[in-house]
Amino acid sequence: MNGLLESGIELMMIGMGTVFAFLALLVVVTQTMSWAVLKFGLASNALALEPKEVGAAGQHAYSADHVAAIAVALDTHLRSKSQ
Amino acid sequence: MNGLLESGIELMMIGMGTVFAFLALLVVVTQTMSWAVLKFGLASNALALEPKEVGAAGQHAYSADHVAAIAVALDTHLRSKSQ
Amino acid sequence: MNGLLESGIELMMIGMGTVFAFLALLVVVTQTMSWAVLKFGLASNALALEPKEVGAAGQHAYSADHVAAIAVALDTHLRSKSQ
Amino acid sequence: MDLLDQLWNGSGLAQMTFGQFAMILISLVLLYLAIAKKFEPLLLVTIGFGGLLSNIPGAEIATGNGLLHLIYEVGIETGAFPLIIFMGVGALTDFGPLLANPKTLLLGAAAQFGIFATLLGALGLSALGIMDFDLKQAAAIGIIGGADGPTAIFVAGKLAPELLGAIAIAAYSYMALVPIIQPPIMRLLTTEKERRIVMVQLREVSTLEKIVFPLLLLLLVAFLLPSAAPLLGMFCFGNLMRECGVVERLAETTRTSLINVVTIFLGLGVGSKLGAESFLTAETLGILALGMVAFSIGTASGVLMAKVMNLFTTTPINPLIGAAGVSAVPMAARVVNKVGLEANSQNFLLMHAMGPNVAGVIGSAVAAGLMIMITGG
Amino acid sequence: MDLLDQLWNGSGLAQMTFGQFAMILISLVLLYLAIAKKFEPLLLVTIGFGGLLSNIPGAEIATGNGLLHLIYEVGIETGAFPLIIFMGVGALTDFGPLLANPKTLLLGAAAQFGIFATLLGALGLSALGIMDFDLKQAAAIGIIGGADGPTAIFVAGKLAPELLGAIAIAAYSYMALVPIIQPPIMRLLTTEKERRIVMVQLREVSTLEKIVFPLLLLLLVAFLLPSAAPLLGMFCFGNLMRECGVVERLAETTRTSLINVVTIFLGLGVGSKLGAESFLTAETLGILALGMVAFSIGTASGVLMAKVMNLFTTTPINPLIGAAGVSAVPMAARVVNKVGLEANSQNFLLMHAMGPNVAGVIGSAVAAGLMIMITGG
Amino acid sequence: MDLLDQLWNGSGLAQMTFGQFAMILISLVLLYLAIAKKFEPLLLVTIGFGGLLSNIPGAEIATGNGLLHLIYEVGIETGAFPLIIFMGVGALTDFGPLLANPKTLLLGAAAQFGIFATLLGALGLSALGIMDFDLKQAAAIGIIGGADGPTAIFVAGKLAPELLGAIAIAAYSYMALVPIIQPPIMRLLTTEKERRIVMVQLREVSTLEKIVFPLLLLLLVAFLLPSAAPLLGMFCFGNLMRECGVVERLAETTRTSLINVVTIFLGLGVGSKLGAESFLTAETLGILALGMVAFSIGTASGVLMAKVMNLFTTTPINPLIGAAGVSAVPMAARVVNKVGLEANSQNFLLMHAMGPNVAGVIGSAVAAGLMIMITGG
Ligand code: NA
Ligand code: NA
Ligand code: NA
Repeated sequence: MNGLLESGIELMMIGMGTVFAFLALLVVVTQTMSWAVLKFGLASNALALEPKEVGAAGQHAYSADHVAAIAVALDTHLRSKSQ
Repeated sequence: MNGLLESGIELMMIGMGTVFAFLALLVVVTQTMSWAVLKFGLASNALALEPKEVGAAGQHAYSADHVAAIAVALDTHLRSKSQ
Repeated sequence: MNGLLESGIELMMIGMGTVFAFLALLVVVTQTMSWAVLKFGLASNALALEPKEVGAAGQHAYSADHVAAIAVALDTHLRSKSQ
Repeated sequence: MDLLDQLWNGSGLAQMTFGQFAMILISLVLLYLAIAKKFEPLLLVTIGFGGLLSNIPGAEIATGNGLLHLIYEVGIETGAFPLIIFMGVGALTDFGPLLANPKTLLLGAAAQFGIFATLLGALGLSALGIMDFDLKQAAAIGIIGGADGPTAIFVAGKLAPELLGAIAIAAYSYMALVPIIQPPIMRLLTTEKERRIVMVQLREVSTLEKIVFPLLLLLLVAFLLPSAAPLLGMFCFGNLMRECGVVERLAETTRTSLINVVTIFLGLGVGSKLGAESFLTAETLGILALGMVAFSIGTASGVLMAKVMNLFTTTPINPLIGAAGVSAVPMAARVVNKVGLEANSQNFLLMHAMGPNVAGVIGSAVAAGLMIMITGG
Repeated sequence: MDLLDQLWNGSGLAQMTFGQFAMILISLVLLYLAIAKKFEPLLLVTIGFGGLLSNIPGAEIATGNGLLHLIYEVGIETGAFPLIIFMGVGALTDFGPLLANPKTLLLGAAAQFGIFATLLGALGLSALGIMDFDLKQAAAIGIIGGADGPTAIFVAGKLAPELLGAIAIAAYSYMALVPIIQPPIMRLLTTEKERRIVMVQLREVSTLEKIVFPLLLLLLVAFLLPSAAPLLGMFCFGNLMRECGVVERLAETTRTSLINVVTIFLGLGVGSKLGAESFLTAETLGILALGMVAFSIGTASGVLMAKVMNLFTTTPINPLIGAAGVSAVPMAARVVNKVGLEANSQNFLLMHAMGPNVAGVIGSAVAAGLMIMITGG
Repeated sequence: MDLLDQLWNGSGLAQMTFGQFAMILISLVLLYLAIAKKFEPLLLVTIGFGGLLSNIPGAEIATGNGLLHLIYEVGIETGAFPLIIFMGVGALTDFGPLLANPKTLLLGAAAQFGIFATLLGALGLSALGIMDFDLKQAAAIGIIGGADGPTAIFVAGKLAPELLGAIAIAAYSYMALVPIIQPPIMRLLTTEKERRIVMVQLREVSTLEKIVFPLLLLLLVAFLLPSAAPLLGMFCFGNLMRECGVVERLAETTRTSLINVVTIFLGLGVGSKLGAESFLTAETLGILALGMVAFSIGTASGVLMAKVMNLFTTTPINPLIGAAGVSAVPMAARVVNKVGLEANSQNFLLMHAMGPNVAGVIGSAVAAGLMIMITGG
């Protein structure tokens, strides 16, 4: 059983080492990428600025909730006036 | 073939008997359950009162139809006023 | 290899011939069908006139966009009045 | 020329059998009924078109590696599609009216007499030498009387796959014909006075009752009739997702996208069983005739049961609602409402009929479980 | 240390071949074109990402029990995914413009010349010893000229699965390049005067005609060319669901959730064929070159056919709409509209081009059926 | 009578074992926690109901050709369902907060210590003779500490399918218990002053960075740790669809219909592993105990790591956000926010905690890949 525990310890050390190394490298790579994007002014290029294809998913500037709220408010408003 | 007919008759009797017995038992069990829920005041407990997670399914207090009806009515109303 | 080229040429001739023959026949059949539909007044029969089952797909006479437009217009209108 | 020969030999005109031609006509009739007459269109459009595809000579769409055959193997032979549809039906079902008046479960039980009477009829025709159905086939045919498409397909897939096409067609056709088949029977068996009976308004049912009911039903099935567990289990699962209020996004998908996709493939898979050689047989005629009998007996049993119950109860039941016990949700309940309004234009029976209507779904699933267990599916 | 060795040996750096590295770059280019240039993004994003995943050394995602390989086996080897996509395309297609002017079907026929010319080209390259395509492979390559992604994938899956990756990439790339490839050819083959031709306004088409047309098309296929029945059958089924008006919830799901889900998996499955060893070959270059030729010839044939038809008819046809006959719906029709507006800023050809555009879908499905039948798929 | 005997022998009462009865009670408790206490309801409702169905005696739903067993084989044994869920999670994830403050990735790394400590714990229990887990089983149990349902199911399916039920239950239960497990640990390891630390507002992140990040992550995986490619590949694919802006309809379907359908079937499939004979073992108790330890250690490691980072940086980090590194998205981030508000009612940590929160997903997928590679999944 000692052998099993030993492989466990080894696996833990290698494992945590790898996880840390991988994510630390990802930090560096990500920071470099962000730096490059900002440096070369790509953050505001055509690609980044183009609006997403919103129509397809039925997202509207005024959500159904918003419309409902307005309609209900108007409804109430007009009823109160009509009395 | 007589054997086949006989199993059919047996199957019919057992079958209808079971269906009736099962559903009759379900009547009793259901009535007991409802009685218990009402008796112990569970019909109005937190569980029963909590509103359903409505946002996810996009169910609104005012349905799209309802909103449409209100909006159209207002539209008509205001047009008639503006003439 | 010549045999391969020959089958290719044969396939091309038969192929284009079939595609043309099939689509030409479809032209005739379609024209006949349309003629029959118009001739027998079926274009305006119950079947053709029945509205599609619109509710199921949530298509409304007034689309959400339309309603939004009306509601926003009213909103603006009433705000301008209240000033 | 070689290729032209191949082209001609591969054409439908050269290969078509008379049976295939006849099945194409039958499929077109099904499509006509579905589209022009609105007969159960969700299933008859898909089954009808599947039937068309299955009878195109030489295309082999419904055999071997053809798409429709693959769909059949994956979804119907395994029972997966009918069970998923049942889950969707569960997510669409409101047990409120049933919980408000649980006695109507008995009406749903009575209407299942159509199933067993038809089973007996099928065996009788075999005893007389007119047809040749064995016990499993007779049981599968009987289930048509349950007026439940997915239940009928599930049982036929287990007990008599060779009859699946005819059974599915019969089940959905008669479900579509409910407004024509049921009213005369209902009028025959009731007096004008009975049809005018006004029922006590249904009480409101609490959320907790609606959440507990599917679990209760499943536990009863688990303890008493496990063979009904696949069908009723998926039904209760769909219903629990609907009522429990914490997985609304799952319930919503179950009763829309998921049930729609599975309906399309279920229909095409059933359509793959409309090949001429297996459908154009005397058995199919027998099944159609027996199915009609099943519906009529089921309707009559439900109505008569309601009249019997009135002998023992002080709060009267309008016997018309017994007819809704065959299920065919929600068509049968609407028919009840319509016939009721003819007798008393102020008497709306729709909600009262929804109780026996969903009870009929439970009843035929119980009967189906029994059949599968006893005839050894 | 043992585990560190294992870690290093398992890493991509230790295992990556030059081919895999090149394929990762190619996949990134595809993603760039899809995202930044909007080249057929629905397919090129999914195929491109699938290509990335397939070339990760040691991950085995596109082989054995890897997810992408399973997707390929279940959905592409069986033909199921392209057929389901075709059903979805049917549910998205409006045959109205075609029914208003059925003669435009002939333009859709003419444009298929690109398919057969390319087939011949592929065989010619083989005869010259430059490439080594057999008849099945040549047929699969030719279908690129049909400008129909799912048709090309379906045929390649049947006739030449080893070329599927390259064929799919070529088909979608050229469909995306339609606005660049077609206009010069269209301008070359027409005079300014021809491009200015104003066409008669299209009549309104009744619902009944729209319902009957897919059935008519399927019956014609059944009687004459059953080998085209899987593709056109599913296409007509989708279209019938769309037009018949009684199964709107099924049609809606078919053209949204279902087609979206299948598009994702189709793309990943095709991407699984972008492994370096099978994609980085001289054949791929040949396929890309031949695909370009196919498109150009198809475009030219459509335009010339329209000019020929004008010799025989009194109601003139603007020959530009012939270019839409290659399909690539709706891109090609939009290109026609744009080139037409350059010549006459009041002449909107979009709706007129939609007829040949959908005719091109039918035409290439017919050609596909023929190829499969004759070369024995 | 023969049939009555058969009926009784087929009933649940006659066949039920005590284990099955106990499992039915446990399943009901899971459903109660999911519905009444809102414990991860999307998974615990479906797993709980699957557990009910799997323990109905004689119904054989979770074995042989039963639906739940088929679902398990098709979707979980192949790894397809967890991977598709991961794609959906990718389509739901916003990497913005992480990109604004990439250092928080280290917190996501630290929290994975829970995984490896638990692995060691499982092996320790075996060394002591209390339990009997081998290396694969210990690795699968450790992944519970990753607080990621689909990752845990994926790994368990590969390394220890016999423990899958217990591992999934533990993972989702503790994810649901995050608001109870984490706060005491967070308060114990931080001073009031530390908890009051206000963090610098996050910068806005450009679309291009969001598009490039998933590709960068995948490339890093491809070059360094291919065994994590299936999980992180599908995750990055979903995220790319979300961010690239040109396939919005695919992303939308992925994060709604598709993930919902797969969640239902994943839950039922996991439920099929709650059969009494495999679940009611001492191992299950061990797994539940170890899972709790895993969560606690992961939380503590994240918090301590943040304190260590504060020793080396000028822009201070509120150590509470380290607790979000276990993932359990978005619950853990909300808990951080709540505990933070107790110390400083103006200090909203939610967005700051989202960085380590999604970093935790990446971290545990990396750990999962490692485990599978090294223990040979
Ligand atoms: Na029934
Ligand atoms: Na085409
Ligand atoms: Na994690």
